[in-house]
Amino acid sequence: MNDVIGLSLVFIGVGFFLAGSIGLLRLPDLLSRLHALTKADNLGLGLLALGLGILAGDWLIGLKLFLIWLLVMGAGAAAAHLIAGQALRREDSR
Amino acid sequence: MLSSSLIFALTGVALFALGLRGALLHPALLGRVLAINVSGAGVFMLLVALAYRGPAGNPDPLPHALVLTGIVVAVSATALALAMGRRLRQLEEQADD
Amino acid sequence: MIIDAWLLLDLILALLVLALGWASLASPDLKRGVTLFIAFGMLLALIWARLRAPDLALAEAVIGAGLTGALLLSALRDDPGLERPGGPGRDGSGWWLGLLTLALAGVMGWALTHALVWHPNSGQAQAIAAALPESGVSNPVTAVLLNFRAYDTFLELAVLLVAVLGILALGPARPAYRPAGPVLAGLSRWLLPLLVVTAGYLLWVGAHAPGGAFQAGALLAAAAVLLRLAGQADAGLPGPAARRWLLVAGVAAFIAVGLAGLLGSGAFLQYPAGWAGSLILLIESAATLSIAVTLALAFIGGRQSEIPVSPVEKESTPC
Amino acid sequence: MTDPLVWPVLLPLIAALFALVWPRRAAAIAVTGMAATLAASVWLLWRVAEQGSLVHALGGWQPGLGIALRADALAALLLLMSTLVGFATTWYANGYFTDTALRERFWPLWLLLITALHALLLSGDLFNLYVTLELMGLSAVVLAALGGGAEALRAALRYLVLGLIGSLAFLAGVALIYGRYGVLDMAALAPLLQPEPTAWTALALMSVGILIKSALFPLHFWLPPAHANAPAPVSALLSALVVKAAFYLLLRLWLDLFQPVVTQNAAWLLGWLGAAAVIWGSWQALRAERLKLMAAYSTVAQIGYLFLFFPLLTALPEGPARDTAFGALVLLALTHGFAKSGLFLAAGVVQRQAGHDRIAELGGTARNLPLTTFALALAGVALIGLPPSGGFLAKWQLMSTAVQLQFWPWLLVLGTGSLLAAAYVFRLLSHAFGAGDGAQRKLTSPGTELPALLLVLCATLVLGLGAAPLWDLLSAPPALEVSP
Repeated sequence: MNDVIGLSLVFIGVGFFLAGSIGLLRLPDLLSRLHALTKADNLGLGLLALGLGILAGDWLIGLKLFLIWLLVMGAGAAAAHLIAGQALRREDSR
Repeated sequence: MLSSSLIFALTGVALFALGLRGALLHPALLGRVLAINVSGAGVFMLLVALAYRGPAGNPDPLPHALVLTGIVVAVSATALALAMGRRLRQLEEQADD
Repeated sequence: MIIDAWLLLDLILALLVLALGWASLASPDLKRGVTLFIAFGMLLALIWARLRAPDLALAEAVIGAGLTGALLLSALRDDPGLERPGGPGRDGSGWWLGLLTLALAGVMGWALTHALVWHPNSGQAQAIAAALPESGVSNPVTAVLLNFRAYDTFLELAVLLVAVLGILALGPARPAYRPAGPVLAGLSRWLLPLLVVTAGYLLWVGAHAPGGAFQAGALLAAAAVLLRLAGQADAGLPGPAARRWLLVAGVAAFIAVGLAGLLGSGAFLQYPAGWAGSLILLIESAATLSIAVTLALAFIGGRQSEIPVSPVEKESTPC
Repeated sequence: MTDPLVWPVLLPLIAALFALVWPRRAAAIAVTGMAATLAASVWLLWRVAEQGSLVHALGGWQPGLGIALRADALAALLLLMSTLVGFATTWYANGYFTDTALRERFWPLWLLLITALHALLLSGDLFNLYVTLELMGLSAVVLAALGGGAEALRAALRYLVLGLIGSLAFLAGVALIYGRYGVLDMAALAPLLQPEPTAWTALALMSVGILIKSALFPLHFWLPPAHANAPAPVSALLSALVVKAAFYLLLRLWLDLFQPVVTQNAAWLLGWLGAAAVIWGSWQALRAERLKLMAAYSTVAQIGYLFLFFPLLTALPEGPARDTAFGALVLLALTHGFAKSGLFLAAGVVQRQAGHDRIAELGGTARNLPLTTFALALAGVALIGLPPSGGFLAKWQLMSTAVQLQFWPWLLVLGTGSLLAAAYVFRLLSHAFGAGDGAQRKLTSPGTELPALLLVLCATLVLGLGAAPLWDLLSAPPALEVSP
C-alpha cells in the first residue's frame, strides 16, 4: 500500500516538474517563466521528496529529504528574487 | 554486447573529440576554455565508464580517484586561463588608450 | 527483444549529455554557452551517481559545475564584450580539423570497443579491496587518494599552488561586488554556517563514505564565493601572511608525514601501522584549508591589496 | 637506509614552500635548495652508476597498487643536467630581477617548475606522469607570462591552451591503456603490451600530446613567441629543460615501454618530422631579427636532430651499435640543454646591457661584454656541432650510424642543418664583433656573466671530453627490467 502511495506521489511530482519545464520553454516573458518554474518545482520537489520518503519507509531518510526540500525552496526563492530584481532594473534603465 | 560501460565510454570519446575540436577552433578564449573542460569531461567519463562493473558489482575505485584528481587539475587550469585572459585584455586596453 | 530499462536510461542520459556539450560549444552567445555548460556539469554529476561514483558526483556538482561555472560567469561579468559572437578566429578553415577529430573519435571508439568487449579486465579493484583493511580508511576512493596513490594527490596540491600563485602574480583582484540587498544577505546568513558545517562533515565522513578533502575544501570555497558575491571584497579570507601559510598547509602536511615515513620505514609517504587513519585525517584537514583558500583566491582573481579604488559599476548583484 | 630517489623532487618543493612563506629570504632559500638538490642528484647518479637502476615504492605499496619512482642512467643523467642548469640559472636569476615584488612572485614558481621537471624524470607511473605534465605545463606558462608585456602574455596563453590540449590527449591515452590492461605502473605494463588497436591508439594519443609539448615540427609554432618573450632565465629553463623533459617522456614510451608496439614506419614519420624541423628551424633562426627569437628557433631545429635518431634506433637490433647510437642521442640532448641555457642567459645579459636584442644593432658587444660574447661563441660551437663539443661527437655518431644503415637522406639533413647553424651563429658573432656601441657596459657583477659561461663550458669541454664514461653508464640495463 505504501508503495502505491509513494509511487503515485513521485509520479505527480514528476508531472509538476514537467509542467514547470514546459512553462519555462513556452511562456512569453521572464517573470511569468520564473513564476511557472518556482511554483511547479517547489511543489514537484516536495511531492517527490514525500513520495521517496514513504518509499524508503525510514523516518531519518524522510527527515533528510524534507531538509533538502527546505534548502532548495529557500535557495530557489532567493535566486528567483535576484533574477527578477535584475530584470526589473534592466527595464528601468532602458 | 551493448553495456552501460560501453555506452558511456563511447559517449566519453565523443565528448573528448567534440571538446578537442572546440579547443582548436573556437574563436574566443572563453569558448576554448569551455571546450577544454568539455573535452576533459569526456576523458573523465571514459575512465568512470571503465570502472563501472554493473548494478551488482563494486566499481573499481582507482579510476574514480584519478578523475577526482583530474577535476581539481581542470578547475585550476580554468581559473589560471581566465585570469590570464583578463590580464591580457587589461594590457590591450591600456595599449589602446 | 526487450531492452533493459537501465540501458534505455543510459542511452537517454548519454544523448542528453552529448546534446548539452554540443550546444554549449556551438552557441555563438557565450553567456548561453556558459549556462548550458553548467547544466552539462550537473548532468555529469547525475551520470557519476548513476555509474556508482558518488565521490565524483559530489566533486563534480561543487567543483565542475559550481565553481567552474562561477569562474566562467564572473569572466563574462568582467568582459561583457565576450558575449558578442565572432571575434578573431579561424572561420571556415577548420573543417579539416573537424574531420580529423571525427576520425580520431572513430579510431578511439574502435580501440575502446576492442578493449571492452574482447579483453575485459578488472583493473586494480581486487588489489585495492585486498589492501583496504591496511589503508586506515574504509572508503576505497579515499584509500587510493590518500594512501595507495597519495603521491598523485601530493603533486596535485602542488598544481593547485602553481595555479593560485600564477593568478596572484598576474595582477590585481577583480572588482568587488556591491553590498547585498536584504534577500541575498539573509540567504547567505543562513547558508554560510550550513556550508561550513557540511564541509566539516564531508571531511570527517570521507574516511568511510563519499566525501573527503576535495569536496570539503570546495564547499568552503563556495562559502567564500557566496560572501564575495554578497559584497565582501576579501571573501572572508584572513590577511596576506596567514593566506600564505594556509596555501602551503596541504603540501607541507604531506611533506612532513611523508618524511616521517621515509625516516621511519624507508618509504616516502608510508604510514606507520595503526596510524594511517589519523595521519590521513591530519593531511586531509590541512589539504581542505589549502584547497578552500586556493579556490577562493582563484575566484577573487588576483592580489587583493591592489583592488581598484573606485569599484566598477556592474549590474551583477541586484537588490 | 634511505635512497636518493625522492630528494630531487622534495628539496626544490620544500624550498618553494619556504620561499613562499618567507619572501624576503627567497633568493637565499632558492640557492640553498638548489645546492642541496645538486648534491642529491650527484648522489643519485653515483648510486645508479653503482647499481644500474633504482626503484622507490612510494608509501611502501607494491607498484601497480601504488606508485613507484624509478631512475636509470638516462633519467639520472638528465636529472643531473637539469639540476646543473637549474643551479646556474638560479644564480643568474638572483641578479636578473630588480623589481622586489616581481622577485618575490618569481621564486616559488621557479622552484615549483624545477620540482615538476624532476618529478617527471623520476616518475614510473603513467597517470602520475600526467600530473607532472600538468604541474610542469602550468608553472612554465606562468613563468613565461611573468615578463609582463601583452606579447608575452598572449604567447603564454597560447602555450597554456595547447599544453592543456596536449595533456588531455595524453590522459586519454592513459585511460585507454588502463581500460585494456588495468595497470598504470610502467614496469608492470611493459610485458603486457601487445601490438593491437588499443595500444596503437593509446600510443598515438600520448605521443601527440607530448609532441605538442616537445614542439616537434609542425607542432612547434607556439614555442618561438613563448620562449623569446619570457624573462631570460625562464627562457633558458624552458628551452633547455621543459622541452627536453617532454622529449625524454617520448623516448621512454617509444624505445622502452611501447617497444613491441612501435613500427618502423611510425619511427620514420617522427624522423622525417625531425628532419623538417632541422631545416625549418635553422632557416627561421637565420632570418630572425632578434637574438632571443633566433635562440628559440634554434631550439626547434635542435629538437629536430634528436628525432632523427628514432628510425635508426628502431632499425638497429639490441647490441653495442644501438647502445652507442643511444648514447649519442643522450649526449646531443645534454649538449643542447647546456648550450641553449647558456645562450639564453648570455642573450639576457646582452639584452639588459643594450636595452634590446636586435641582432643587427649589437655592434660593440664583443668589446663591452667579452665574457658574454665568448659564451655566445662557445654556445654556437656546441650548436653547430664543432669539436670539441659534445654536439660534435653526437652528430658524428649519428652520421656514421646513418651510413651504416645506408640511410643517406640524413647526411643531407645533417649537412644542411650544420651549415645553416654555422650561418646564424656567425651572423650573430659578426655583428657582435662589429663596430658600434650596442651594448654599453654598465654595472656587471661576475654573477651575471659567469653562469652562462659555465653552462656553455659544460656543453663544449666537459661533455666533449667526458663522453666516454657517459656511454659506459648508458649501456647498463634500463630501469624497466628491474623489479623492486
